[in-house]
Amino acid sequence: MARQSKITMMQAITEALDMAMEKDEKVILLGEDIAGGTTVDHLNGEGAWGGVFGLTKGLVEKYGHERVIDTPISEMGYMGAAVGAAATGLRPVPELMFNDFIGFCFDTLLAQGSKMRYMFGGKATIPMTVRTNHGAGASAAAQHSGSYYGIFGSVPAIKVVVPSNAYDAKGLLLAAIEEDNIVVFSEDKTIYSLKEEVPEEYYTVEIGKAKIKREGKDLSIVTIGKMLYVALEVAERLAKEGIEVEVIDLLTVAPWDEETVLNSVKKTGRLIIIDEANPHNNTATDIASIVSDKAFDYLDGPVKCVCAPNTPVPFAANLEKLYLPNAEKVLNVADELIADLK
Amino acid sequence: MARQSKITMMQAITEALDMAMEKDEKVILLGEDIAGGTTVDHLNGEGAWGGVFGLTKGLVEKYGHERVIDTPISEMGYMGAAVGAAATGLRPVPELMFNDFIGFCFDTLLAQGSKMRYMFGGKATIPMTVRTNHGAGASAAAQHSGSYYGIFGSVPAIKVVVPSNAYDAKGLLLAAIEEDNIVVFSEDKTIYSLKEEVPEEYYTVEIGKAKIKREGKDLSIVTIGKMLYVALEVAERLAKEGIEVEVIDLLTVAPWDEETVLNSVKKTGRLIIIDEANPHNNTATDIASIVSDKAFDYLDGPVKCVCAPNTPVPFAANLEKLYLPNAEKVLNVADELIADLK
Amino acid sequence: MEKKKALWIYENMNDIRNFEDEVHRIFTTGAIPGFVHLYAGEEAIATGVCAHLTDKDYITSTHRGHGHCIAKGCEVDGMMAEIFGRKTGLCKGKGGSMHIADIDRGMLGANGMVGGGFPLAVGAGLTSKYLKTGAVAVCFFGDGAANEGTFHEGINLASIWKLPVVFVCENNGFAEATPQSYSSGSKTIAQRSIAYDIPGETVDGKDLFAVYEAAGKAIERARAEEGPSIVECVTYRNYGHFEGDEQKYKAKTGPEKELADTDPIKVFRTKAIKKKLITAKQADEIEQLSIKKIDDAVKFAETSPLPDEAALYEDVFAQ
Amino acid sequence: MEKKKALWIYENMNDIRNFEDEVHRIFTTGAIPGFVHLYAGEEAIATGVCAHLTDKDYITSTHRGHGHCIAKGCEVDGMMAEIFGRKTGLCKGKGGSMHIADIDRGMLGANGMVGGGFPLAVGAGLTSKYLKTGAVAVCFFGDGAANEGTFHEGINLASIWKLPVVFVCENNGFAEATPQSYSSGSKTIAQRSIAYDIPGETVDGKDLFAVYEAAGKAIERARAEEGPSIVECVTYRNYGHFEGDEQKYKAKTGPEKELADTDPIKVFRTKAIKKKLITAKQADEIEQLSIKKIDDAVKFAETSPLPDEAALYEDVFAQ
Ligand SMILES: Cc1ncc(C[n+]2csc(CCOP(=O)(O)OP(=O)(O)O)c2C)c(N)n1
Ligand SMILES: Cc1ncc(C[n+]2csc(CCOP(=O)(O)OP(=O)(O)O)c2C)c(N)n1
Ligand SMILES: [Mg+2]
Ligand SMILES: [Mg+2]
Repeated sequence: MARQSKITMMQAITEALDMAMEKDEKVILLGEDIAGGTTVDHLNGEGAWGGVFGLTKGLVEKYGHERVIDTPISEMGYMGAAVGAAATGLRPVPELMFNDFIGFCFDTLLAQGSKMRYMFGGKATIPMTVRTNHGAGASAAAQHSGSYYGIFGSVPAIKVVVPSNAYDAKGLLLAAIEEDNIVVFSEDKTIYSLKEEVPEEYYTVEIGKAKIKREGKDLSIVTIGKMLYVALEVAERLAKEGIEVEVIDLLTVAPWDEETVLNSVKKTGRLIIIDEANPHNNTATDIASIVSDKAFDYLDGPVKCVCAPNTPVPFAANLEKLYLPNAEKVLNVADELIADLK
Repeated sequence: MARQSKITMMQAITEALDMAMEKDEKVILLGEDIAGGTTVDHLNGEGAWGGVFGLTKGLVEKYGHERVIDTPISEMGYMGAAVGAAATGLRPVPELMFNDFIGFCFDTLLAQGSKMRYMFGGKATIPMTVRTNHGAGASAAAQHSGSYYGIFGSVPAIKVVVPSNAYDAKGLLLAAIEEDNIVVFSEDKTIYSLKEEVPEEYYTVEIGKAKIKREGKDLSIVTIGKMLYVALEVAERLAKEGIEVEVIDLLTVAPWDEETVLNSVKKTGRLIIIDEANPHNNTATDIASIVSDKAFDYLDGPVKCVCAPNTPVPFAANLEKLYLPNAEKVLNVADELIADLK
Repeated sequence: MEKKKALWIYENMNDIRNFEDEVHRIFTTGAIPGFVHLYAGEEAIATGVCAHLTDKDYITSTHRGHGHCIAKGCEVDGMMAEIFGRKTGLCKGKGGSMHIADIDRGMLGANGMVGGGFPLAVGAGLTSKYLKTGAVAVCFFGDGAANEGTFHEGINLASIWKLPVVFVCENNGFAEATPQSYSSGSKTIAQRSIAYDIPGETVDGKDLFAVYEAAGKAIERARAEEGPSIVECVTYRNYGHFEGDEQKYKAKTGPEKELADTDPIKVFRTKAIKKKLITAKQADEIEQLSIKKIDDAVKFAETSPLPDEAALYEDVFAQ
Repeated sequence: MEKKKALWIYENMNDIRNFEDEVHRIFTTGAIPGFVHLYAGEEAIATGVCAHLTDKDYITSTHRGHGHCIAKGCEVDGMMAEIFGRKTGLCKGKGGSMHIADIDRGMLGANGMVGGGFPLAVGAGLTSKYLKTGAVAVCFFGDGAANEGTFHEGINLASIWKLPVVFVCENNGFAEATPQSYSSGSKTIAQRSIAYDIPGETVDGKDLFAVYEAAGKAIERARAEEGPSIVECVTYRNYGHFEGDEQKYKAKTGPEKELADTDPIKVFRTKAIKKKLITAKQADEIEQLSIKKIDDAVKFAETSPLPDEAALYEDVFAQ
């Protein structure tokens, strides 16, 4: 049953949280100000905020403070509590307000949550979805604009999802919450208001599968999160020159979908990966290294990464714009790769 | 002036710390039990431990508790204090007892120390060397055996050094402490007792430069830390088949020495990188991706990474052995690459 | 308190208020991007504390840092230009509102990480003690920050090492939309001092004289090498948590509203005149000059150029 | 205390002691690799606390976890095999001494990260409260762990949410080689309870009855939904921090030595016999059986196979 109009990625995420909570009582949310105003008399149990970006708005009114739990500013405390709650039977969905706060709670993910099942010989199960956000472009400066999904992705036993649009965000988030593993669900704060057609029903999108957003035979571009839109712009522009770009939206960055990426590269012989993380030891270089190896005989040119520079995120608007990958940078790289096709 | 006998990497590190402290009063050490027994009467100011591996032994006796500072178990506190002290004029050398404790203090490095200079428009200088250790092979189990230099290396404005031997350890540590930047100096706990000839004098080894440990024209192997010895064994064994392996000891993993690696690959056309970190988003994949790109036209085969599997470190001795890269695994990969040479 | 000090205090409080009111106004025009947290209403704290400090002393600040910067001597022109993201900003436009710093003034940076300042202040205290500079490090932090682990680790370190650090809690009743009464197991933040065997005191943060006195005592104690203290100042912020906040959580009546309505600048003006520390004429003059100063700062910022593109790649490593 | 309970207690204390003494002996032969931290000397704490718990209750443990495991009902065969790194270990040999766990018994794992247990226990308490299972979560931690930020964050969370969590500090005077009197700003750990407005008590951790009583009160309070408490038990470890420690920091005379020389098992035996809770004959029997039980565990471990190689890749993700 299609709803009348498109909804934003923000609305899709809220809807997914709502449905997950509706479906399973064991799903609880924790985070700073995800309700807001807990214990403030005149609010009568309503939330004052619903999260810093409003993503959890309406949920405390429906599910109460028992399930939409405002936390003090204690990331290690509540993230670790989520691990402990997951190990003992709940399905917590903690929110890390910005992925930049990873340094305050990394142990609970790196050394506790992700290792328990293995260290305990398979006995622990940690069904937990960490919602967070990343990304430059909101003038949020160096400490609120980083992209650290690649760091989470380097940790064994953590799955990492980066949605690019409302439809996948809803389905992936529902799939994540169904998972009996730790999933980091990293949203790009600058595309929350992008709209898309999103079914009203409960549905899941498979974690670990990339999507081909545009087919092409000349050049593959793999993207993470909002870099999809850079790739689509590049594809559009190159189409005018007769170059057919295949655009692959990774969606899950750990473990990423080798099969889809390799099949595409075997067809096109050329690959660019766009990842707005800092350039070293990130998802892009991981893909580049594996593709360069496994598709070696198919490559007509080097696999190229277009990433942020190796600097913190600058505040000034002009510098921040320059910091992010964009169509021009990708086209520059593409030109080299497709020189022989023109 | 050559000393009579070889010394261990452990001794070389202690010697470097001693010389750095001797040379510059602003150098102070902080860490858990790096002296040991602070305020215990009957010790009369002597250290009870000198660090968990004895690396700081003798220093408190020489420099006092004012400069060899035992800390409570407060990694975020004292690591952040080191950043604050560095920003205000000291040259602290904090020790993170195991790199696995990164999750307790990551913010002070990721969001504070590494970003201050940039965020403040160049006004802050953070001369600080974080000593830590990594590595499997000591039956230390999942929470004390990880290799996380790649995570530090993904952060802009942090340099990361991984010494493989006593000589370089001493020179690199002295160079690190001279640096006006954050350097993470990550020691492999399983090779502390390896001996080498080490000059008694103060000397530095340039940060950012790799070393060619064995020349060869057929295959390049880049190694990190103790993986050097795996590569040397492989080189020895392949030499018997007439294959000449060039072995490059990376020494600095961030920023790693592109020039030396690329020049080698341009000569040999083949590259294997051995990195005992977990396999994704690590230094090996970073090198593989950049070399596969920049040396594309020189490669006779795919760049190969030999890393740990994507699991935590298991405790049982037989599994831990299997976890680590070894000569067999590298030879398997090499066989493929050099098939045409045999 | 000397008259000169009182004049400085009144000027400083006005500068902070006018600065913040202007930023608030400009933010609604869209000329200032990003997250901006205003200090208006809390002027008595930064001012009353920093009145005891000189350039050689250090402070660490928070996301709500403009007031601390001004009180610690940062130039308002460079601050405003920074908030606008201009080349002439104190950080060349690369830091923004949450990262204004001026190390030469002992201002170790506003900080976007809640609780990030505790360990940094401990480090500055360590430097002071080690180099025997006599400097004190003041760590400003919010009631919300008091629930971070860094609070505990930092204060414990300062306590056992007897460092010259003063921990000043700006308890404005809320962390974003979360009341302190909900987020804190303890009724006051000051009572947590018992966990570190150091002095802790709660004072009226809207009353400059109360802050000035309590901070003075703590800073003196620190300078005398007797170790750290906690000074908790009860206050309220005039605006929302950040610009754009609907502030539904604020009470419309009762003691909270009374606290909200108490203007620390007016309180000081009245008391200071009564105590004959300043005259009404002087106060009026200061008010006028302050408005002009901030107007000029806005003009300076507005007419300043953007950073050069090369700046993106600069200031990563020291050479 | 019931007689049955006293018998269980005496058996449990002996099991822990014999287990640890055996591990100590075997470690010197080289048959046990890695880092091993022994609980001998502290038996009264794990035993006195867990005497109040059942399988549905939870505990979080530390690097010094063997005692907690035994007291919470883990089989000693599987524990010993785990420490030997064998396939029959409680964790299939993949965890080792620092990571023994048995979730079915409510034993959420020894933990190699000092301070790692606080948040986990809070989480278990949250589950209990949310699902209304009536379970209590006990968080064992050392005096050294009390200086981690997780101590502060965890206890504050438990306090504001009134969770059924009991924080049991095993204050053995040292963290590795660092005295608690140096590392802690506060004289006691219990006094830090004031920072969270919860009860805190310091008891003689060598006296099982003292621990039993204090823990019983705290656990009852937790079950009655009145919130968390801190119980600090003063104790001492018989061996070094880990196997191989020279222990230069330990005092050879004075009150510290007296504490060291107090054997909690002997203390209990004497008192329990006096209180007519057990007879000397029963005690002797228990001692003998315990030795045999641990001997058998060693044999079980020694004769168990190593894990299959495939195990390296298993248990990463749940399907
Ligand atoms: C580590 C970290 N956690 C969370 C945030 C998000 N955040 C920014 S300000 C704030 C509230 C801070 O409250 P308080 O310390 O009382 O300071 P106030 O804003 O009231 O001045 C929060 C939660 C952050 N910036 N850093
Ligand atoms: C996060 C972390 N920091 C440091 C260590 C190293 N370490 C292991 S045990 C220990 C001392 C713990 O002391 P305490 O909490 O008093 O427990 P005890 O050993 O006395 O039982 C230290 C510092 C660690 N394992 N984890
Ligand atoms: Mg506040
Ligand atoms: Mg201890």
